[in-house]
Amino acid sequence: MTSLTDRALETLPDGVVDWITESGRPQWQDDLLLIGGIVLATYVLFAAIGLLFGVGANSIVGTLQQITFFAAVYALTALALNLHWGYTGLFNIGVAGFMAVGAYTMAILTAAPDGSPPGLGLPMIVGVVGGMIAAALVGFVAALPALRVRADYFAIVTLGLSEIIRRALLSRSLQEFDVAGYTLGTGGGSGIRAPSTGVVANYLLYGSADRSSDSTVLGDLLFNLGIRESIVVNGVYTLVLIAFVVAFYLLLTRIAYSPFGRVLKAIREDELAARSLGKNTNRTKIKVFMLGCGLMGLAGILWQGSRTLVSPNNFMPIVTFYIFVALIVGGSGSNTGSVIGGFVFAAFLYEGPRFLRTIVRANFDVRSPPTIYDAFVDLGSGDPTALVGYAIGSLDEIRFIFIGVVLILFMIWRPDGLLGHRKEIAAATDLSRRPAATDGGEADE
Amino acid sequence: MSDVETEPQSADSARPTDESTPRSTGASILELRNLEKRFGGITAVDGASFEVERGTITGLIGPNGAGKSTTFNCITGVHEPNAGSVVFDGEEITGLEPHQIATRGLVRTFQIAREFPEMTVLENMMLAPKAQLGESLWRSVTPIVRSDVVEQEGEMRERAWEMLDFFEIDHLAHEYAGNLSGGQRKLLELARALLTEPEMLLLDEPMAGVNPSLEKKLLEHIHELQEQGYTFLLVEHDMDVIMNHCEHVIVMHQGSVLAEGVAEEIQSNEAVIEAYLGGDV
Amino acid sequence: IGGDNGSGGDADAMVGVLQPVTGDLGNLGGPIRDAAILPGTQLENEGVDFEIDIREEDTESTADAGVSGAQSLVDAGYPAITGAASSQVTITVAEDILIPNGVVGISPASTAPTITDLEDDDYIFRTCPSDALQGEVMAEVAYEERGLESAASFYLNNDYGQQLSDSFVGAFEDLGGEVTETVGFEAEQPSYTSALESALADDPDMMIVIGYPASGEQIFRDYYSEFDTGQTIMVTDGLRDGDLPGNVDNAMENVVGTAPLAAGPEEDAFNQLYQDEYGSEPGVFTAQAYDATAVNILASIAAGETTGSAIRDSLRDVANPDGEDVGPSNLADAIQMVDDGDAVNYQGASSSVNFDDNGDMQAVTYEIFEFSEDGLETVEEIDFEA
Amino acid sequence: MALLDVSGLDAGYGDLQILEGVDMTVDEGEYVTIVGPNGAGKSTVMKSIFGLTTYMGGSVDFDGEEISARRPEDIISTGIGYVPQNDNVFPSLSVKENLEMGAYILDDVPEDRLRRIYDRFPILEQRKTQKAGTMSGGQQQMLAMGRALMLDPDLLMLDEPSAGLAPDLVDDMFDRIDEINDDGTAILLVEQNAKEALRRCDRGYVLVQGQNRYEDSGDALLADEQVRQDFLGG
Amino acid sequence: MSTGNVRGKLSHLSTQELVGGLLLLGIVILGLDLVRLLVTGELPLERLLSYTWNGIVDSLYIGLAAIGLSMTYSILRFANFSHGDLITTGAFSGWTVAYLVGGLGVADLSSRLLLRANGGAQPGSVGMDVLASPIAIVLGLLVAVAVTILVALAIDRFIYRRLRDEGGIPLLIASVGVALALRYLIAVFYTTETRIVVASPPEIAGIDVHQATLVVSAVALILGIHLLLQYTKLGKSMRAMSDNKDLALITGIPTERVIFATWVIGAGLAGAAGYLIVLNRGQITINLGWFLLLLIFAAVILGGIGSIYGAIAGSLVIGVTINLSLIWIPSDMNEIAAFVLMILVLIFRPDGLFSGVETA
Ligand SMILES: Nc1ncnc2c1ncn2[C@@H]1O[C@H](COP(=O)(O)OP(=O)(O)OP(=O)(O)O)[C@@H](O)[C@H]1O
Ligand SMILES: Nc1ncnc2c1ncn2[C@@H]1O[C@H](COP(=O)(O)OP(=O)(O)OP(=O)(O)O)[C@@H](O)[C@H]1O
Ligand SMILES: [Mg+2]
Ligand SMILES: [Mg+2]
Repeated sequence: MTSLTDRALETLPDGVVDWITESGRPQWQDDLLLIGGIVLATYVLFAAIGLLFGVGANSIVGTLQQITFFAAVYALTALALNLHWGYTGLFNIGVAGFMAVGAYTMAILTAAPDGSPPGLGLPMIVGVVGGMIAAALVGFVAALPALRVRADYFAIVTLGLSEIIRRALLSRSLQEFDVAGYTLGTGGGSGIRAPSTGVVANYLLYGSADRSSDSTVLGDLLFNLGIRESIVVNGVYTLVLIAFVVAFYLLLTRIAYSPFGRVLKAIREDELAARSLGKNTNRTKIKVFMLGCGLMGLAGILWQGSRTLVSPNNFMPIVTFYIFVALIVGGSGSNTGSVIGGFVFAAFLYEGPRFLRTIVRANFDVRSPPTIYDAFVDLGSGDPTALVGYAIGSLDEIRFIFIGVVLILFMIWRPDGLLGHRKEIAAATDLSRRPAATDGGEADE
Repeated sequence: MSDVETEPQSADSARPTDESTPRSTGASILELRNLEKRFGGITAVDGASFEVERGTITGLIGPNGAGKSTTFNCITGVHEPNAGSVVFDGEEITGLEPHQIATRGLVRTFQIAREFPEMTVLENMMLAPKAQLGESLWRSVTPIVRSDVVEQEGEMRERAWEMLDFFEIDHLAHEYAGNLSGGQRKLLELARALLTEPEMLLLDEPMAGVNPSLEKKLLEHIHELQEQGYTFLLVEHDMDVIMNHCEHVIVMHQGSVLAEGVAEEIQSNEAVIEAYLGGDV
Repeated sequence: IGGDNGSGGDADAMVGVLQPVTGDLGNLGGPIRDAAILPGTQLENEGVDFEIDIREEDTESTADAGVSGAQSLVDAGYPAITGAASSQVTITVAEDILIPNGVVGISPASTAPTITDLEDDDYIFRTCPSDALQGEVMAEVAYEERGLESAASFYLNNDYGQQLSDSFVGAFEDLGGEVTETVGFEAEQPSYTSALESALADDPDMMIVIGYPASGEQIFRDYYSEFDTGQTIMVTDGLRDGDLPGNVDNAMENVVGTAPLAAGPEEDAFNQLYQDEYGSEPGVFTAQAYDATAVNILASIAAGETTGSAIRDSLRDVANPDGEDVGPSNLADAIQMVDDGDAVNYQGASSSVNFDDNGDMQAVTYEIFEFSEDGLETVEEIDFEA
Repeated sequence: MALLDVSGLDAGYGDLQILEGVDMTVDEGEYVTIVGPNGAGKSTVMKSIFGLTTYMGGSVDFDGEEISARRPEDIISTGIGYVPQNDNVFPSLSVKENLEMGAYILDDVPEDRLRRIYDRFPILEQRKTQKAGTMSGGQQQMLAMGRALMLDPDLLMLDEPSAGLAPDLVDDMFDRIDEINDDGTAILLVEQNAKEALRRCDRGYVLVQGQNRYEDSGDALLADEQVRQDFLGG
Repeated sequence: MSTGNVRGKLSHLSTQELVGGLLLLGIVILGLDLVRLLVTGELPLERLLSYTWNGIVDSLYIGLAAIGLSMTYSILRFANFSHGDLITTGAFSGWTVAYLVGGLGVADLSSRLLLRANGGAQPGSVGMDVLASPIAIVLGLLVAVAVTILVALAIDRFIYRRLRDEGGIPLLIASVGVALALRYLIAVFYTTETRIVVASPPEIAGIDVHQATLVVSAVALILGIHLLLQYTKLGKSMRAMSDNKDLALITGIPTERVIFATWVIGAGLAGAAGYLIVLNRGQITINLGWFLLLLIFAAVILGGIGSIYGAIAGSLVIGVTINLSLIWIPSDMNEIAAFVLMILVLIFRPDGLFSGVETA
């Protein structure tokens, strides 16, 4: 029996994924092991690189905390998207729009009534629930036209919808408006300031929204680890997010392994045939679309709502594409894949390059020449650092190129994502034949 | 999938059956009255009226483009008729959604088999039963009531296996439906349709492209099922099948019923020979 | 305090620089960042005995990346930050990261009036003036000096644009002027024709344009190709860019602008330093950035510890009157004096850098500029005492 | 020497091998039928001759030339016409345009060929401006055949031309094939209507699981008890 | 029972008709209101004319791009999200050449090669207008077309061709990857900065010469494509291919060559569109095409995929909508109007306004 770490490390090379999934353990244990292994290996990798280049321990922990935060939010959104696309075949590329509806509704409900724009000043929990409901309702309204059109138009309609939402939020016309005697608003391009969902961490650590109070038992425990307080506070919020990831995962996996999930798959495969078998596919699609949108709204709340500013430019279409990259990297159609994809995307495509840049900037004296022309001129005169400096200076652009190339390579070489093609059987029970008594086989129930 | 359609003249549905109704309604399970369906300028079904008797195998034949598949589509709610009505089991079902009609016990198969390719044969089968508890979103995820779901799944699994045994495709149960051969897909589709426990089955060219020896087996199954009380309406171009296996035959031509009766009568009907069978049958 | 920072080892002063090096404000933010790290380079070049640790993070001109960057700085133990640039980012970073974690933030460029009233436990400062003042200056110049009685406002749809526009509109109407239209625009749109159309619908005497060059070039291009009737256009600090006429391909003779003037007692010394280090003219808000980092360092040394609260408490000691005048020209000496416990009064590159109770500047100077053959020309200076 | 000579052909889709060493010949002017159960690989043989499958081994010679590595547009110019099993017309093109597409590789539409096809299938001339997609199943089969005949091929391959046709049209279809064959065009036919096809052809192959099972004259196959039992439904 | 049926029928049928009716009603009401505004003088006629003209100009360049997108959509069967960045490619490559040639001896190589990435070589000083350096401008247009075609062909060769048989969604996703990679590859060289690269447009007899150049070139290109598709076999083989690719192959249509031609035409038009847009606006940015893409998709979908006349008609609807809507709504909402219109039209005609009207 090998140790857990050994096994986790073994999962790194390609192909071992298959080994794990084919072993005799139940699927969920394998999946947990797989996720844990990948996360652990990544942590070790980042920590090793950081230590090698003299990055302080707190900085490394901080970086890992941020990676985990983004991993969690991408996992949340990828899971919700997987319900739409992976299971039901609804190619929704308006995810950012539904996240915006969730986050904005929460902000409007909870923002201070004397703020600019004013809000309703309701408690956080009302905001969170209200945001989810609003996102689901917008999903309902969107579903009516969107589900009528051809599959490939559906994509463009949902993208259009998310742009309608974003532009409306950006517009000056809705900056402030009156509803039933209350003045509310979206704040236009300035966005809206509202309490952050991050206060959950304060409650857990200090027992109140305010960080000046005495710490709780949990707080005492964590603050004595020698990690900077700011990291602990954010880390606890990230843990809350992880709890939501687990909840999403369980909920969606339950759906997947149920007759409801089977109908979703049938819709994905051949809707008319499903209808001819007596399945009310329209109602099912609307339900699942609303559920997914509600989850996207919640993800938006947990993600963008953890800042005190909710602004329209955080909901650009690129955010949707990021989520798609995460889902594709992991493997659409698989909840485990969604989680792994979210993590890999956050660690290697999203935060990784920034980490690299910080290290390079801290350790090497690279100046970024103003243009690539100057960099090449310097190169021509025997100084390659200018080109390196330019590359570091253009890291954001290079990161986009990298993401694009990864997407292309996955489509060509591994369209089913890292996990490979996993066809999970949608049934609430084991479908193999109950062994007849005369078979002499083991009873499985 | 739906096209620009005009409002059906619902007044028509109340019109009493006209003189073309051949038999008493007591034994009939399906009744079409003056069904009409137009696509743009083409009138695919043009006032078709007929009845299908309970417990029979009825054949629906006619030249290409006579409107047979369109009639099926109108009966099963895939298309909405422009006029006329469909009565199934004493209930008016005109204009209902396909799933509503299927739930009432009228289930169809397609001219080209439509399996769910990325689901296993058994999953395909498990999809069929009606009134599945777990098809409610809440029930499928709520911990306590989920045990009912699991229990029901167990029962359905038993029935699905029995049906696969009956059609002798149980060895393919864990195969993805997309990997089956054409004939096996036809069997799967039929088995799946039966698992919905329908009153009546509409089969659109079940034998087309099926190898003759397989065809024989399929027909045997259909007869066995008829004995169990199912009703069949089948579209078929293979006259051997029609003549040897259908009690009653309806002939469509240019969207309306040209003739109907027992097989022998049809075979010798001048109009039918002229329009459909050609000289030397 | 925990011995952990970006480059390892304890430092006497740790300042994080959080500026937009990329994104919408990248072209302004680059030089501001350069100026913000200049005190560190300067002190290192002069070989002081103090270890000054400066680490930079990029806000990418967005609140999201700004918060991430600030988070990294705070996680790494930086107790004071020079940043951010745009008001939206500054406020978000302040509320989400700096204030809760007790970290000092001095913004060199965020001019939004709302920053004054932030509930900040006195952690948030700025070396640039509030736009509440600039709006008044504009209204005065327009209504009283030039006799323009009706105005339209055409502003960038963000905190900076909205608030400055509001401040101008308020002041202009108070003076008796009429505001015909206020139109917000989005950054970097392909065309501003339709937006200009609505802004200019009532043919006002003048129009104010609040934005940055990336949008301003296109705005003026569209303006001159379809709407030019010779009325006065007034711009603000965001469009104080000598290249504008050349890029727009128009002399822009009808345009006049206001901007906070970097007119501190030691302006020349700073200009010289900047020139020597980077070989180019310092740009807008660079002097303020230098000052922000400089007082951060001084306060840190004066406090004797690298914690936010200590730095906060000694900022006014080193920056406000009473004490020997120090500044960019003798920063190394200043540090030594502060370390020795002597009272100093930092006299900066941008202003004399005296913080009021809100952390704002007590006195500022505005300039009125016009565009000319070779860029910009200051035609007037206005001193303002808040 | 045979017009078409397939020998030891291995082919499939991607990694999936379907045909295993199929041998088949068609002489000039000959009428050959392939029968066999569903999924035996009959259509795959035809597609492989046309280079539409993954080639895995063996050879296909036409008119003495090896064609297995050629592109479809080259193969068509060597004199093979092909009417596939389903979807064999361009639905949004008119009938006439469909026929003209048949002569795509020529610079001009051969008017005399068009004339002869119209003579053979008068319905096509009547409906020449109608969208092919709106024609009935039988008419579409004729159009597809007409399109394949535009280049006056030496060999015409037909994949289940009678599938889904009404009985009178089925007879008609077989008659047309006879006519075309009488004009000197060799025919390679795949049919599920096996009895009729075997009755009319010169020679027949029975293909099972991607391999040759029987080969004989049509009548002999019809008479063979084993073949009748296993493949012709008794 | 039967009332339930009737209700079922009503709700089933009427969504389409209801929306169609409402759409029509809306247009009628807006038309009447327009008359009212004109009569009462709230809307000067001059302004209406200028909105309409701007709408036509917008629809011309949207149309140029939409034709290409529609063609690749119908023949390659995927929604190409990198089409916008082909537009950007055309703009950057073309204007680089225009600067290299036009600014010869006036500005330094670095700022000409990178289109003022360093802020130098201001457009006025380099003489970047049609009258001052006609040769450079025309050369730029030709290069824009040529480079965009080459880029598109290379992408097809190395990426899309491998995915030919995978279906629409994998290709769509790959095209998103291509879009990102292409756009930011341009950004690495030219930076993400938005800048003006064209001198202020000269006027002849009150007509903006640059706008006139855009209009004339766009109309000429559209006519040219129309003639090409109408009078050559290419048009027919493209339709055949969009009907049924396998059958086209069997019929002897060299499908890869048709695909080649599709890219040549589609990418060429996109490149020309990008170049001309910049000529008209004056401003260049790496987001040029990406920000236009959704409008172009809206135009293509409105027109019904696969028809070039549909694409042009759809562009006209979109171009005019985003401009005329300004009469009623603020300028920051006009694109919302276009997208809402797209969605409404899709409800009442799920296959687009002009589907079924088959053209090349
Ligand atoms: N969706 C449709 N749009 C337009 N016309 C249609 C449509 N469906 C069927 N038709 C037309 O309606 C007529 C009847 O078609 P249908 O498919 O019902 O014939 P069928 O009797 O089933 O023929 P076959 O035996 O060939 O299957 C034909 O002329 C056909 O072209
Ligand atoms: N495109 C394809 N990709 C993968 N497998 C295929 C493909 N087309 C056919 N097959 C498989 O190849 C085998 C032979 O198919 P083929 O179409 O040649 O059969 P056939 O003999 O023509 O049968 P039928 O009489 O049903 O038309 C079948 O198992 C089929 O599932
Ligand atoms: Mg049919
Ligand atoms: Mg076949």
